[in-house]
This record gives sequence, C-alpha cells and structure tokens, in this order.
Amino acid sequence: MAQYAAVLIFLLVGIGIVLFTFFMSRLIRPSNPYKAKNQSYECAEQPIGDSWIRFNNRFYIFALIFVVFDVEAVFLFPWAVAFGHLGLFALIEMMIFIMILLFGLFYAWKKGVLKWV
Amino acid sequence: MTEGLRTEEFQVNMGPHHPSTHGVCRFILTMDGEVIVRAEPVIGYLHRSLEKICENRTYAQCIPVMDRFEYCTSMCCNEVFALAVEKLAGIEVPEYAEYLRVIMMELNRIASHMIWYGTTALDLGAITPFLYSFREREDILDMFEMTCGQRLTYNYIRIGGVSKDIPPEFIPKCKEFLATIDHKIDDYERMLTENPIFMVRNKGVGTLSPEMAIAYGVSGPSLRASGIKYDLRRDDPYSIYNRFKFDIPVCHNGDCYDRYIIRIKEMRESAKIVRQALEQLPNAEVNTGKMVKANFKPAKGEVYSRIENSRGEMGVYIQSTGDTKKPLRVKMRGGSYNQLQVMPELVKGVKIADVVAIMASLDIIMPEVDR
Amino acid sequence: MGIIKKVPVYAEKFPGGGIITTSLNYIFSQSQASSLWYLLFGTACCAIELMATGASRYDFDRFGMIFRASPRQSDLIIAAGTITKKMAPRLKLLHDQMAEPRYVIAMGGCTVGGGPFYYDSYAVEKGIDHIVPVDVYIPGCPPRPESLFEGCLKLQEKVKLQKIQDWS
Amino acid sequence: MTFEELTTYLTEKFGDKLELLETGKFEPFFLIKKENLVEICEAVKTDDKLLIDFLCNIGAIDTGEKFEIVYNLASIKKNIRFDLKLVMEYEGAEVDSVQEVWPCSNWYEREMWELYGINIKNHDNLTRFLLPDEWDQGHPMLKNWDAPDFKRMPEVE
Amino acid sequence: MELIGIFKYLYEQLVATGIPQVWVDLISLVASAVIIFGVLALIALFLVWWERKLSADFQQRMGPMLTGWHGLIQTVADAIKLIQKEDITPTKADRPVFFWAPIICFVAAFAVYVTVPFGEGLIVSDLNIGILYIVAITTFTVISLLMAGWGSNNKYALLGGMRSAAQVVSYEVPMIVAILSVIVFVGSLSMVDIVESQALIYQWYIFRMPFGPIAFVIFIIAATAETNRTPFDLPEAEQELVAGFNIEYSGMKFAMFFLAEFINMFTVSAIGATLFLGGWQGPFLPSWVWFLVKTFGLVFVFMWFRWTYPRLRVDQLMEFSWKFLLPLAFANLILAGWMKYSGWFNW
Repeated sequence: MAQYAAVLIFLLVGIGIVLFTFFMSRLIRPSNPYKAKNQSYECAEQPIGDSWIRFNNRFYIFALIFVVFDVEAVFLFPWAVAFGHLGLFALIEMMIFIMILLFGLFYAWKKGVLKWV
Repeated sequence: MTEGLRTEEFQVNMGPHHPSTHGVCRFILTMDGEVIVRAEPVIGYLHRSLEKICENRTYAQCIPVMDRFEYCTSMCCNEVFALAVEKLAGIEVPEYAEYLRVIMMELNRIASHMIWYGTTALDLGAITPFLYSFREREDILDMFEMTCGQRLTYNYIRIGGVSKDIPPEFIPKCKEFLATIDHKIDDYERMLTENPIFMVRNKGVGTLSPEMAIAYGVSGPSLRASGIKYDLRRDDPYSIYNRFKFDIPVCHNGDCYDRYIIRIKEMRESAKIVRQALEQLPNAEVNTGKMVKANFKPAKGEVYSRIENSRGEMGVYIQSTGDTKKPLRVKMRGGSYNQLQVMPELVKGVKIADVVAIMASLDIIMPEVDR
Repeated sequence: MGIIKKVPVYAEKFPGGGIITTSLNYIFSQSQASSLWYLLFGTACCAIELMATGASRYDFDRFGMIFRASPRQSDLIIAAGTITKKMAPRLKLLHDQMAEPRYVIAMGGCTVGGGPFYYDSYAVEKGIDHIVPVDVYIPGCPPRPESLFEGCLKLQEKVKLQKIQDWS
Repeated sequence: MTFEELTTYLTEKFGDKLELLETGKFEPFFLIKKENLVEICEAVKTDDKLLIDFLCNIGAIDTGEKFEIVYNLASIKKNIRFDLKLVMEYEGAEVDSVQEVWPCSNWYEREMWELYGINIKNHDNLTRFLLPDEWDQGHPMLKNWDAPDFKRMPEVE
Repeated sequence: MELIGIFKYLYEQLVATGIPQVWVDLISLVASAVIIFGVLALIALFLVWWERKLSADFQQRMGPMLTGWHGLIQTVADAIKLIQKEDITPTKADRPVFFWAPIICFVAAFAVYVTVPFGEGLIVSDLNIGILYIVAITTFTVISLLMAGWGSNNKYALLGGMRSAAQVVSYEVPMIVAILSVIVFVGSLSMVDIVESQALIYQWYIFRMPFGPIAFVIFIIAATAETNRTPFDLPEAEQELVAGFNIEYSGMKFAMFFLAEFINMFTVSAIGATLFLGGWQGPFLPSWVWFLVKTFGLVFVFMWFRWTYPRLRVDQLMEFSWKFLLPLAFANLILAGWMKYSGWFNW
C-alpha cells in the first residue's frame, strides 16, 4: 500500500497548493461585487431564462455505449498483461469477445444510434 | 429513442458581443440541445442613421459618409454614390479616371475578400489563415494609402472623377503585387480548400437553393454559388467594365463550400481585371476629372444606381429636388441586408457551430445591414 | 479583501520596509501593464483596424496583448467603432462584467465624441465617456494601427504609475 | 429590353394603372396607385416577358409634403430593371405588404414602418427593429423630426 | 549528469537524522510533490510562452517581445496579473460546484505525476497499475469541466461542459485500446516496465510494424481530443461558445484551468513518449534530458495541429471516433495480439 500513499499525498498537496494560491490572490486582489457584475454573461444581453433546464443533449446513447466499452476495457487490461503466458487460446477467446462487442457497435450504428440527431 | 423523455427548448443570445457575429448582430437562438430550432435576428446595434446624415449634407459631403456605409469596400461605396449623382446631373467622367476607379475598386474587392477569407477561417477555428490574408491585405492598403492617404475610408472616388492622380510609384508596386497574388491565393487554397476538416464543415451546410436566393434578394457571390450567373459588371455594365475580359465563376450546390470557392475564384478574376486595366491605362492624357463644388445642384430627378460589390448588389437611390444642394433622400441598399434576412431560413435544424459557418460564408458585415 | 493596501502602512514601520513596498508595487504594476488582455469588442470600421493591428505586420502579441472572448478574463476593452444608443447599455454591461482592474480605450472618433456622426444622427451616442470611464482616447477615423499602439503604450504608462495603496 | 421597349410594353399591358415619370433618370420610374400595388407586382412577377423576380430595394421618401415609396425591381433571368413609385398623404399613410410576392420585402417594410410611421397592411412582424427597444421619440426619418439631443450640421458657405 | 544522485543523497541525509521511517517517507513524498509542482509550473509557463512563440512563427509575427528577453517572462507577468484579478462568482452560480471545479481540474492534472517516469529512477512511485491509473485520473478532468459548465449557470458554459463530456466519452475508448495494444507486448502496466521493454531504438513501439504506428496515430488523435485542443477544442470553442466552460471564470480560477490545460498537454505527450518513443531511453545524454526532448517533440506536434487545422463539429467529432477510430483501434489490438503470439518483430 505504500505505493498508494503517494497518490493520497499528491492529491492533498495538489489541493493544498491550489487553495494556497487562491488565498494569496484573495489577499491581493480587489473585490467589488455588484448586481450587474455578478449577472451571468450572455453576450452582453440580459440572459433569457435559466440555464438549469432539462435539455436534450443527445449523447446519452453514446454514454451507454461508452460504459459497455469501458467495462470491456477493464476486462481487457488483465488479458493484455497476462497474454504473454496464455498463448493462442487467449488470443482467439479475446477475438471472439471483441467481435461480439464490435458486432454490437455495428448493430447500434445500423440502428442509427451513432447519429447525432 | 427520445419520445419518453421530456426535454425543454431553451433560448440563447448570440450577440451582440460575440466573437463571430462580424460586428454587432444578435441572434436569439431557440435551441434543442445543440440544434437550432429557430433563429431570430435582432439588428440595429450599428444603426448610425447614415441616410438621415446624407439628407443633411451636400452631395460632395455625402461621399465620406458613404465610406462608412460598407468599410470593407469603401471604394465601391464611393463609386455607387458618384455614379448615381453623375447620372442625375449628366456628368461625363474622363476615361483616365474611369480606369483608376476600376483599378481601385477591384483591388478593394480583393482586399475585402481577404478579410472574408481570414474571418471565415477564424470562425471555423483555424487562426493562421487569418494572419496570412491580412498580410497580403496590407500590401493593397499600402497602395491605397500612397494614393489617397487613408487605409480604410478612402474618399477617393468623387463625383466627376477621382480626387487625385496615382503617384508614380503606384504602378510598379501594383505590378509587383499582381505578380505574386496568384501564388498567394494558391497558398490560401492549400491551407483550406483541400483540408478534410474544412470540407466536412462546409460541404452540404447551409444550402441555399437558387429559388430561395432570388426570392430573398440574395446577390453577389452567394447568389452565384447557387448556380445563377448574374453579375452586374457583365449584365448591367457600369463604368467601363465592358472593356475587360473576365469570367464569372459559378457553382451549383449553393452550400458554404461553394460560396468559399466562388470568392477564391473571384479574387483571381479581380486580379485579372486590374492587370488589363493597368495595360490599357491611357498614358497620354492625365485627367482625373473636375470635382463638383459645394453649391453643386443637380437637376430635379431620381435615380437608382447599382454596382456589384464584394457582398452583392450595392445600390443607392437618390432623389433631388433640383433647387437645393442637398439630396432629398438617399436610400442605401447593401447585399448583407438580404443575406442576413435569409439566415433564419438557413439555420433551421443545424448545429450552433454551423450558424457560425453559414454566417461567415454569406460574408455578412453589419454596417451594411444597419446603416 | 485588499489587505495589500495596508502593506505600505505596516511595512514602513520597519527599517527598509519601503523597499518591500516599492518592489511589490513594481512587480505588480509592471506585470499588469505587460499583460493587458483585451476583449474582442469591435462594432464598426475601427474593428477592422483592430484586427489588422492584431495581424502579422503590427502584431499586438509583442506587448503581451492577446484577445479574450469573455469579459471575465480580459483587462482592457478597446471600444472600436461607433457606439449607438442601442449598443450603449450593452457596452456598459460588458464593462461591468469585466473583472477589476479594468481599463477602457476609446478608439476612433465615434467613441471619443461622435466623430462623423456627431451632427444629424439620431442614433449615435456622442462619445462613450458618459457610459464607461475611459482611460485613453485615440482619435482618428479610423486611427492607424500605429496610433492604436501609441494609445496602448500610454495606457501601459498609466498602469505602471499605479500605487498599491490606491487599489480598490 | 431597351428603355423604350420596356415603357411601351408596360404601358400597353397596364394601361392607365401606371404612368411614366419624367424625373426618372437612366431607368424608367412608373407612378402607380397604392390600390393596384400588389396586383401589379404579381403581374410583373409572373409575366413571361418580364419575370421580375428580384426586389432590390424599397425606400420611403418624405418630400416635406407627402410620402413617396419607391420599389426598385429587377429581373435576373431577363436582365431588365425598372422602378415603381407610390405617392400618399401623411394622414393615415398605409400600404399593402408585398411580402407574398417577394419575401425579402419583409425587412424593408418593417424599416419603413419604424422610421417613417407608414403602416403596412398584412405584414407579419411589425416590431421594433433598428431603433433601441425603449425608443419613444417618434419616427426619426421624417423631415420635421426633432429631439433634444439632435444636433443639425451648421450651415457653412 | 543524473539527477537521481541528488535525490538519493537528500533521502540518505533524511534517514541519517534518525526520525522514524514513516516520517521519512512522508517528508520525502511531500517534498517530491512540491518539487514536481514546481517543475510542472515551470514547464507550463514555458509551454504557454513557447506556444505563443510558435504560433507567431507559423504566422510570420514576432510573438511576445517586450517582457524579458524575447518575451521569456511574459507568462510570469500573466500569472502575476491573474493573481491580481478580481474573482467573480455569478449570483446565480452554484457556489460550491463553481469553486471546486478548477481545483479538481488542476488536481486531476497534477496527480498523474505520481507515476510518470521523468528519467531512470526519477519516478515518485512506480505503481504496478501505472498506465491504468494515469488513464483513470486524466478522465477526472472531464468531471471538473462538467462541474464548471453546470456550476456557472450559463448556457454557453453548460454546452461547453456537455461537449467536453461527450468528447471524452468518445475518445477514451480508442485511446485505451491503443494503449492496450502496447501492453500486450509489455505484459505489465508499470510505467517503468514499459520503458525498459524498449531499450534499443528498434524496440520502440512506434517502430514495431505494422501495429505500432497505427496505435501511435490513434493515440495522438485521441490525446488531442482528450486535452481539448484544436481540431477538437469544442468545449471552449471561442467562435461558437465564446469561451465555453470557463466563460464565467476570472482571476486565479481561470488560471487553474489554463495551467491544467497545459499540464494535461504535457502529460499526454509524456505518456506518448513513454509508450511509443522509449521514454527516457537514449544514448549519451542523461535520461531525463531524453525524456524531455521526446515529450517536447510531441508537444510541438500538438501545437502544430492547433495552428494548422480548423475545428470539427460536434457530431462529426463523435462519428469520427465511433465509426472510424474505434473499429480501427480494435482491429489493431487483434493484430497486435496476433503479432505477439506469432513472434513477429518480437525482438
């Protein structure tokens, strides 16, 4: 686990450094908020309506396919590491695995899911 | 796939302060995700009431105001007003001055197309072409500057001729420029024309059918990209354009890519015209014409003169009562006005990135719209 | 918070504290002056000259001036071109939304005082100085890129003269 | 078509509905009545010999006594150009919209409505356009228009 | 001159003081984190300057000239100016989300350097899942961009955030698969093992025909997309979304995004150099010099892209990934597996 202590320390030191610079800047910078300044910038116009709405961002299907492939990538990592010892059987098995996934991708493609409507 | 989900359309202001609305145009975009459902242009942020100002100026004083009408091609603005008044008053322009006018207008057209080229590339995210085209534009501006002392608002073409003769170093400089311009345009083309990203961004985007183009009064390169061979320099020759041989490039798809191709070709054609004009330039008599005086009063009448500007048909309607030295009414028409009007039709159902591409390819600049 | 304003008050109580104040002052004002990011704001003819100034022959980048599209990140608004009555509230809003410290250059006759549209125009704001505070005026219609440079250098001089005790 | 051919053709076709003006230079200007406007526009657009498909410009004029409206027309296919002109009194100035004939007339008419106060019948979108949203000083292009901060150019001789 | 000797000496001095081993490790880790931050800050400042100078060269300009020698301290001036800028939080913004977005963005970019080998032995901790860790951590950037987009309560920012999510989601998979095809040959996820498996120049994975170059190209394309650089700079597309996700950020918060962008660019270049160009391996010069040379070479390529290409549209970007890059990457992975099995080029 000692290896991973480094990760934790890096995260903490990173956050610490950023907060420190924010604090330094806070000591130096001017601060003069007022209504017009804190208004959302929308090309120098009054914003129309709120931006926290349910809008159709049209890529959740991509996100779903991404999850499929990302999980698959997790399976592939151990395979790739151990591949040197496993030989032909692992290669063919993995080819089948990838083929199934690619077939799924192809199916989604033909279904028109990969089109950003 | 999306029936079960409730999504909302939302409205976004694009402009008046937006990097790619070419001035201060504002679109109220109604969007569904990234897709435009409706676009409503709001103009008038640059409405400077040029027409009202012209009504209160003498004819000679109107020319500088016309400079600000369409600052990318001020020479053409000067010409269209001068042409109208010359028709109204029956003034003959000396041949030498006519040649100078043509040279200046065509150089200005190249300069204007260079601004268009640079900003189009910039709007699509490529920054370097912008700097290349502005580099060559500076050469043209140098020539204008040595002639009339200004870089942008020239006040050079006046009623009855041109304000002054070109300096002796103009012709060598111009010849030097013309010798290199074709290679420079080749450079421009190498950067964008065959660029795969540029092609997918432009091909099939913003297709303007010829019927719609005519119905909405779209003119100039944008009309010719839709397959209609209509150029006022050929169809209604003003000045001395019937003395030159030049092609009128036409494309047939009417999309952004075709509008790009047309303008690139037009730069070459303009260079061709300048070359011919320099050859034919009469050396024997240097007569730049007689300028009109402040108390000049043309006869009663009205005229609508039109020329082919780099952004389409530019026209000016002048009515004179015959007894005052100020025009009764000056009404200006710029190509961008109609091209902006057709924008809401073109942007329906495209992505927000395409709005920028279409606007750039139509080459809209706002002073022509708002005046 | 602006604690920096107090630095001269406390620092000068110590021997040699003035050196701290002046060197801080020097570093801060010098770096502000040499990194004026300007807002992409152009309305009319001057905008073309502004673009030409950013392009190869003149090159704003030499002074460390680059453009930003968002007012939050820019220090300088170069009001290039005519400001009409319809545009004036928008210019004010843009200026309001810029993060302080912020500066304004009025470029061209129209923004200085109406320029060629002073007479007979019902729509043009006659000078922007009653909308936003202006630091440098550059006359001309449009000003040459060289005069824009001169204006920017003048602004840099002005920024360099700032004292940290005067900060807002 | 030359000037003469065009004028004879048009006067034969429409008879007394239009009248050639002498003030027009270079291009024929025809005076028409506003009742006939849409009818004539439809006719010149569909006429085989004219095919006026391109509306260049619409401009209103305040002559100090009455309003005039000029329609600058052109045909791209036949390469001909002429202009139509309407005259009307200040009182109840009103004109039919020609946006059914040429869609691009929309903005020109809107501008006319805003700057001159000429009402446009059958127009689909008569709203604030060039002037600021909160504008309340009337129609600025009128000859006798004035406002407190409106400065006229001093006369110099 | 190998830097590792200096660090070893310092570590021994620390041990010699006689404090408990836990403290020694803690102090040395914190010290290395701070040192790496310093190095990264220097590199980022240099990269910003270099980018401006390079763009100036491409565009026949001068670039920064007046602040320091050839504008060398221009970016330092920029940084000091940004510290002095007011920090605006819009009234309608979601304050905590708005505040934490730049921090996460920076920390995600910074934490990668736990296991980036700067040279022989110059690695903080050689994690046994090294490359997987890097891939996982770099993806955190997108969360911060989404937070920035959402927290700003600005439509342009929201669109920018959504775009960046879509983009990273699409380009993550080809990138992983391209990396996997290298892992097949290495047989380990550790960064050090990856570098050591390509000790000689013909062993560099970019030269393992035919799978190497393909994997390299896929990696470069996907990396450009992941770091949001032209032609894939859609999240902050200046001409469409004004400034995208960072539209409402000013002062130091903006500086953090800016810094993270350049650190990320350096990161992906470092990974590219490690995976395909032999990392620190090279003759004569110290190992860290080789590493920097190769990494800066790749950074140059990214900058070259930026000043050459226009920008893609969002749907084209997605289609390019799913319909072209992904099948190609998988085909390449199978090819790599087969090559490894059959022993081709397996020197």
